[in-house]
Amino acid sequence: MIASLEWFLLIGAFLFATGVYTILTRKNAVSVLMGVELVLNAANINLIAFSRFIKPVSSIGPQSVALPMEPVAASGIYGAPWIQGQVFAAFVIVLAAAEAAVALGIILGIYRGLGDVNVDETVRLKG
Amino acid sequence: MGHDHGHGGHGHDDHGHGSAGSGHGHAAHGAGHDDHGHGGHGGGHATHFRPAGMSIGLLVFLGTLVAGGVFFSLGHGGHLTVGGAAIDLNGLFDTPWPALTILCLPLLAAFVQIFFGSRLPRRGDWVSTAAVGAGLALSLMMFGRMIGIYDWQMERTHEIEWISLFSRVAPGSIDGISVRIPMGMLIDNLTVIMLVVVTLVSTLVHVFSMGYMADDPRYSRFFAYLSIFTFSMLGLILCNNVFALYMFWELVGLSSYLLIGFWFEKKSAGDAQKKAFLANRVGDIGMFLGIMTLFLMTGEITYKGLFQSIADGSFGAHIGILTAAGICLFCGSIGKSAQFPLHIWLPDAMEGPTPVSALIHAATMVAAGVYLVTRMFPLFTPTALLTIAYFGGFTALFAATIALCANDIKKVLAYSTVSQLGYMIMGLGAGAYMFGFFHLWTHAFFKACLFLGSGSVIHAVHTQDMREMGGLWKKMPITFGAMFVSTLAIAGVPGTSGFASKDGILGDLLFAAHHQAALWPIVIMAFAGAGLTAFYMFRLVFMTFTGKPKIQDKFDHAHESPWVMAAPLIVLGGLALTSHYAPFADLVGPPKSAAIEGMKLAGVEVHEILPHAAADGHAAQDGHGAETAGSSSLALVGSGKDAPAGVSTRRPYHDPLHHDKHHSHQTAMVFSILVAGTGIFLSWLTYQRGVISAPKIAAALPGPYRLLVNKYYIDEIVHEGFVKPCIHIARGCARFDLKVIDFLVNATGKAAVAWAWAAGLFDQKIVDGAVNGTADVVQSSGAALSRLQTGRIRTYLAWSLAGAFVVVGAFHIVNNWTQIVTHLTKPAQDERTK
Amino acid sequence: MSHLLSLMTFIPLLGAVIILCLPRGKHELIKSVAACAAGLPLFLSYFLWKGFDKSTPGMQFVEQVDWIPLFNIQYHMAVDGISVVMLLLTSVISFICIFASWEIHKGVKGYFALFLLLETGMMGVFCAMDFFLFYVFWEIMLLPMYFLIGIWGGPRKEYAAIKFFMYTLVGSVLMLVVMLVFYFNVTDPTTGKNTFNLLALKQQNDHSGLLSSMNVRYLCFIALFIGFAIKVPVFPFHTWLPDAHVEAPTAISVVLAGVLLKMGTYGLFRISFPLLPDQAIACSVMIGVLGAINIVYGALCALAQDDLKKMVAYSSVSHMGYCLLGMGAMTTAGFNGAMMQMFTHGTITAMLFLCVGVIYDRVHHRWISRFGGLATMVPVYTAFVTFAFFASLGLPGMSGFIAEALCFIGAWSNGTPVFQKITIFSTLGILLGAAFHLWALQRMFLGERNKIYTEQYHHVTEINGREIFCLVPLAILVLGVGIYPSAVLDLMNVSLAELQAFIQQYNTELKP
Amino acid sequence: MELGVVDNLAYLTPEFILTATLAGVITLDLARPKGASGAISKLAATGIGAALIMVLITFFELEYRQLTRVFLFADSFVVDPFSLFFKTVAGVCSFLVALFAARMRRVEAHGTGEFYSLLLVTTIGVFLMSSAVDLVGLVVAIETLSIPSYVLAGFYKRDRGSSEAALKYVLYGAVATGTMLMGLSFLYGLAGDTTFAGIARAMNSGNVDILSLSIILGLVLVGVGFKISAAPFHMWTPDVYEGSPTPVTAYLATASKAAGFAVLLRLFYNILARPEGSPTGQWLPIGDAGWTQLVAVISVLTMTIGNLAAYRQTNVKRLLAYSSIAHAGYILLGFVVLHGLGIMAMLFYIAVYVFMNLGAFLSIIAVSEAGGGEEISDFRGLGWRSPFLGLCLSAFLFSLTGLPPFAGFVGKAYLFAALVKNGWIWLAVIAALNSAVSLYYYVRVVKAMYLEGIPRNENDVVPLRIGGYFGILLFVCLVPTIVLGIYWQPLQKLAMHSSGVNTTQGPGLPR
Repeated sequence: MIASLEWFLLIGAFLFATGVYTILTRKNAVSVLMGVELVLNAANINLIAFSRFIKPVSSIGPQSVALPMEPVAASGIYGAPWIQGQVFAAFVIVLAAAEAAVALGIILGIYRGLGDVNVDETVRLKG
Repeated sequence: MGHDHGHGGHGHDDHGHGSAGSGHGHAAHGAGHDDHGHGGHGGGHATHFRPAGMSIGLLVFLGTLVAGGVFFSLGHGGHLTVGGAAIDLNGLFDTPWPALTILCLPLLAAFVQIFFGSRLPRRGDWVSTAAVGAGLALSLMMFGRMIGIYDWQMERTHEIEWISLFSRVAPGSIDGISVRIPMGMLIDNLTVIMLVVVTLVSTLVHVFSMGYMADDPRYSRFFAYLSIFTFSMLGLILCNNVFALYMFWELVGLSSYLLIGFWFEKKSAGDAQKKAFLANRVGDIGMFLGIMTLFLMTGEITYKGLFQSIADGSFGAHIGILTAAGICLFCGSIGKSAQFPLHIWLPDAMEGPTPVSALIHAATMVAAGVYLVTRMFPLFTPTALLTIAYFGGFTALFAATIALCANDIKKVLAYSTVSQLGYMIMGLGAGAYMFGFFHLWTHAFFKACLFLGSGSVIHAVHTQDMREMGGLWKKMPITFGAMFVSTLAIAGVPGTSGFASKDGILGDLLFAAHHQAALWPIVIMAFAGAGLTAFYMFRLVFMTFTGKPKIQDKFDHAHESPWVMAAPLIVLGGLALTSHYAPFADLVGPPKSAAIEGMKLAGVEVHEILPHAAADGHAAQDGHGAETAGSSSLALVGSGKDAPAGVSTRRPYHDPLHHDKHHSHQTAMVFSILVAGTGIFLSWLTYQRGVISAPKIAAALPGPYRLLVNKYYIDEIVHEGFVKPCIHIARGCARFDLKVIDFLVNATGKAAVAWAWAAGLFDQKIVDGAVNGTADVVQSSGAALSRLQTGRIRTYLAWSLAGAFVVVGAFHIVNNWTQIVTHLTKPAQDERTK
Repeated sequence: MSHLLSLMTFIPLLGAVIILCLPRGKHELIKSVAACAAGLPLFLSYFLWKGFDKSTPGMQFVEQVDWIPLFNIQYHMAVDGISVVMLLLTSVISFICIFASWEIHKGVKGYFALFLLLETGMMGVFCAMDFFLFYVFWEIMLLPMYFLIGIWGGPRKEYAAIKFFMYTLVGSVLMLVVMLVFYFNVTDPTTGKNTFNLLALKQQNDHSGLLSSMNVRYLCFIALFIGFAIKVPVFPFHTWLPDAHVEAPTAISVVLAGVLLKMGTYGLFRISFPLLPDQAIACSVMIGVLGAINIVYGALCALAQDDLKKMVAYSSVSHMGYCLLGMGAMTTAGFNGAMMQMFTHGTITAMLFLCVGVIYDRVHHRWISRFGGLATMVPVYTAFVTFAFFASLGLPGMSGFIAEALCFIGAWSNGTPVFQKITIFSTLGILLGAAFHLWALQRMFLGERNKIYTEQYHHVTEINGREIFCLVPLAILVLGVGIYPSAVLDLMNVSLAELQAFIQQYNTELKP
Repeated sequence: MELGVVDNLAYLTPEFILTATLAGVITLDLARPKGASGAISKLAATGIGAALIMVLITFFELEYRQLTRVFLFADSFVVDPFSLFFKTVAGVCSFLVALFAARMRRVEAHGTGEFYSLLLVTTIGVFLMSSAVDLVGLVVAIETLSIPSYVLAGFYKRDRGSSEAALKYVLYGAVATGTMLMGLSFLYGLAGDTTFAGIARAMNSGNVDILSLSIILGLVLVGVGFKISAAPFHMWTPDVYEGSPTPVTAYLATASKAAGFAVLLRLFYNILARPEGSPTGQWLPIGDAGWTQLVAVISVLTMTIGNLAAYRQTNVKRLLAYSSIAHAGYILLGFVVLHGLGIMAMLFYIAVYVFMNLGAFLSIIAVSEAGGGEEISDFRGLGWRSPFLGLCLSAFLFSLTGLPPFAGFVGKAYLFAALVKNGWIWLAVIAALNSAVSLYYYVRVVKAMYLEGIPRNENDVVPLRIGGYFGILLFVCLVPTIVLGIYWQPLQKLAMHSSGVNTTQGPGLPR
């Protein structure tokens, strides 16, 4: 069975759900950050999957995306539409890294101050 | 011009006149009586005149009469020669200036008194007195002129535009007048007679007050108030439209208020003045509604215009409205003339100084209600008149019964006033138009005399309780004489003015009752009242002046009042005996009922046959009918104006029913002499001879006695039934305002918030916490929001992701809403298509 | 083009700016500048009065220039009979208030600057013939008022100030929305553009767009009415008034009652009625009923008050009810009565508040029940209070009577049974009005001195020259207008007749 | 397609200037670690000022050449009046914030160089955001703004509040960005293109599946809503605003928020709506999808929550945070109506909002620099102690309330006008009432300043001297706040000129 788009989307959705679950249940800031990474990667999977199956047609809808691709004229700086998704994914990876770096830095700062990175403890600002 | 001359003459000798105390308006003409003035009282008030017998009193009266006669004849003559130039005295009526002078002099005096009074010599009493004295002189001239013309339809109108409001039929159209209220004067015989009453009594009271109020610290203020009153009262008389009438009506209320509360340090005075004003306001509300109704239906506000319009059928078949309007107008009279049930203020008004009681609460202001009914007579429908008659008749009897048991001399007089006013109003209501008004005239003098006399007594013995008096006639013969004469008049002893007028009323009443059975109860009340009046008035005289002194100490210190006080008494006492010689019957004439004209025009059947209704038909057939018939329809507003100025066209009124009435009058005379005699006799038995014991009767009839002593508990009923509830309601309103309205308005905000947060977020504490104020409410919801703002990042994230979820769902629903709705409503639509 | 109106409006603003530039300590100088800045408009108002043509309902002294052409907002100032009366009143009251504030010692500079700013706002409201401009002036008044009550007020000043501010703002934002509805749904027939010009908005006979819907028009009217009703204040929206009045300093109470309350009724005349005549007709009974409730309810509340100032405040509620009654009647007499009442209440209530201020300045309380027997101590002051009270209770010969009478006549001549009932009910106000005034008069001035609170009598001194100077012009106005009401009536009569005729076009139940 | 038309790169001069300044700042900071703070702040401010001037010049350049817009980097960035408008606004914000921070001792203590370099990066991010018309470019621009702002929020390293703010900001931001990316990936999948033009073409070409659209909408709104702090994505705002250094808060509340709106407008008006005729007239939602109602609800929620929650606040910064939430709600009103007037009103409002809000924050800075605090109670009697500051802050707060004659009123009037014009009367009424009740909490500050702590005697006043520098800056904010409330025609003209948000439709496409 050829892996159809739905499969990839399902995996993406699963990853997204896992990420969200992680974010909402983990108290440790680093864990939350990891949840975020999952979410970002879910997006990446989607992007890559779409770029593989994409067929820019006049009518858009679920039934059309599963059809074989047809090359169309490139319309963006990142090249043809099927390339765009991959380029997008590459950017996302980079941005995720940068974000993670900054976030970790901040968490480290908190850790220095509090001796803990429990997100439920940082509740001085509220109300 | 004539009035200028008269006025000028007074101006020069103001001082002498003011302090002379020997009557009114004679000083300038030097009739030989002003020696008292300068000699005796120029320096102050300390010197008291020693009584020198009735002869001097007679002299005073005659002197006054002569002085008055001079002015009278000046006016009567028709022209005046000053330095060779003849002045036509028809100008008294044909120009507005004489009347305006009479009106404005007291006002001017009031201003002078208020601003400079205390700095003037003699604290300015002469300013006010001179002003009103000059007015009296002019009034007398007018009176003379009136007699000179001798035309019962004499009438002059002077008016200016005052308020005229435009209205437009359509935008940009030409202006039309929608509300036109002129200010003007109507001078006819009624007016002139009232002018004389007011200025005369007022002058005498001014003079009397110079003695009575001499020691008062607010002496000049008192005269200022008197002047304000005189002005307002004159305005009330002179004005030519109901709107102005209402204005002056309220202004006399103001002066009454000020004067009742003149000794405001006493709480009772403060209460009384407030009560007087408010009771009057109750009546005034009715009166105002009546005025508005008349105005709405006719579009007219002047007397003439109103009557004309009503006669022309402006009310059409809506006679009920006209009746209602009439009764509403009469409400004003109920208030001002102290008719039941608004009479309660008048006895209390005796808290004011006695001269005030004499002037305002006996002779003039309270008679304004009677004047109103007289003036407005043409517009009362038969039903309204019957109502009026019942009010009057009941009040006449009712007040007389209360007076039986009163011990305060002024209270007795007050209830007597209420009773007498009832007579007048009853008379008017029963169609005794001329005699009702005549009684106003005679009553003004003898009641003023009685009040001033009582003032003199109070001044002497320093008490108002008759039980502490007795035997005073020896000490104060002049006072006694004047009061006795007046009592004779009020009791209706033949030969006195009171007899003439009261008997007239009773006669007409009897005549009317023959035509209208509904009047019979009133007849009974009237005669019963007459008997009671005679009884209690003689009771007053006996308790005060005869018998043994009850308290020796007070008796010993009693003395006759000074001349300034005695002289007015003499004059008024004299008038009590003579005032009925005025040619009323010829000059007042009958009114023509505009209401009945209108009813006939509208085809409404007039069931009631009243004397005046019968009379109006004859009026036109009378000797002078030629002129009247030519004019449109109203005799009252008829052709008097057409008479060429200066030409004396004597047109006295002849009552066409004179012969028909003769019989009734004779019957009435017999009966009234009988009841009066009985009253006097019983009184004599009880209070002079002691044959009948009043306390025993009281003990035998405890219930009625208590009822009478407590004045039928009307005051209590009013207090408990109206005043208290009103204050309770007011307090309730205030509390309501503070607590509920404020809260409700704010709760609108609260409701919105509560609604917004109903879905799971609504915090019970919002309800508990929000007591008052949007601020609180909003703060509480703010608190709820703050509680959401836990500071926990995971909560925040959960909210935002949930939000995203909701967005997705909501978006989906919103965009499929049409489908969903169609789906849900499809069956209904199908049915409809079927 | 005459710049009279602009001058009258902005001279006070200029004065405010000058005052802000003066050094803080120079109190006398500041006060003098303020007096000049308020006096000049008064001086100019004489020319306004002289130059005003009473025979036309049209706009006069027009100044019309583009302000924001992109949105067709104009600087459009003009007066007709309705506004000229209010403008004259404003200039008089403002000038007097400067002197009534003479004893202010705290933050003099700020006080007078804010006061003059307030005057600019008031003048502007009465001159503006552009809805947007009107709204701007309307709101500009709020700021100084807030501070004037809040800083120089009594013990609960903060509460009162914010309550006033909030109530009025809630009302005016509704007005803002309605204003925009009109802008977008009405075009000026002469230019074909959307417009804020009140005169152009009025001329529409059939509405387009949203406004063609009866419901929208109705809601617009209600929204406008609430906006104005809060200012008047009309029965359930009146609760800010007692608080604001009681806490405000004397001069501010005077302005508040004397001028600001009139803006509500003025707004109805200027905006609600001309713009939505059919709804005005439809709501006339509601307006009348609210008026009657105001009259009686206000008087009842006044009867129960022990705080003199609060009593006067509630008497304002009662008196403004007469305005509503007259307006609801939709008759010429009613309209004239309402306008007259606006003018006379402005003068009378100013006197009342000034009188309250006099006694408060001396004994620092206003409890009626704690006084007694003042008449013997301070006869001149008593005379003024009595004068003011009698004017307020509608004694003939004073202007209040004419106004009340015309309102009643107007309401009565509306002719419908419901209005007759309303009128009869309202006449209770005459009685209650007399009752609370006289009762207060008795409790404070008559009788004997209070036995318990004797200490206060040491501070009771006779009214001074400055206070008399403030009161006398008002008394003259009250008396003068009472004796010759046409002096005021003639100014506004034609404009009101035109307005009434305009509205009556839309009366479908017009009597034949 | 040609890559890199060098000609067109000139239109990016402002960004280049910023980048160059950034390099300069970093160099300076590295070269002289100590004592160069004055020079650094001056350099940064000058750079931003120069960029601002270049933005204005670019405006005229476009006008001069009669160009509607210029595309760069093969359709992924655009320079048009719309973006230039936002760049102007952001430039002004950055410039003023840079000037604020220049005299702040705490900023200096924590490293001037770092602060300014981060500020410059965020500014570049904002600039790019307003220009981006490609999903990839957009995401990059957003992150360019976001990542330095996380750091800026935690700039006071030892300060617990600041650190906490940073943590919350970064976690929330990361999740929001991630969620949005998820949505954008679906959008890409749905449309098959990442450029807005391409997506719009796809959207306009046929039936749009509502479920997909709703998922995309929901997910994307998380990201954009986070930036503009619309409910229910607003919850980070009060905490972060309160904890962050005040200049940063000011920046987040103005420039960052403005950028969020730029993205919102650009995204939605390009891919979910198209003009019916003229772009200044009515717009239609794609496929008649009713997302406007949804945004209307969000807008109501946002302003109501913002206003209600602000009532209880005692901290002025936190109060202003809620106020900024409420204002996001107001600005969204213009977004709802799908009309050129609405866009104009939004731009207008954003422009005036920037001045009054910056002014308010600047007042807080001035007070705390003069030794005061950030609690409302610290503001007691301030109006008497420092009349000028009191006057200015009152003006800003009343302007935020929307009272004439301040600019805030005009802005709100235009937003309401847009609503009324398009028949959203109920929304206008709710918004109007909201703005009325918002008075209550703004006035609390004013009350504290004037109605409380009134000196008994004029000599008793303890003056609070804010210094000439802050005074001038306050005045700079005050002038537009008042002047634009009295005569705003030019700004309206500019806003109308700049409201051409759609790059895919309409006349004047460059190629």
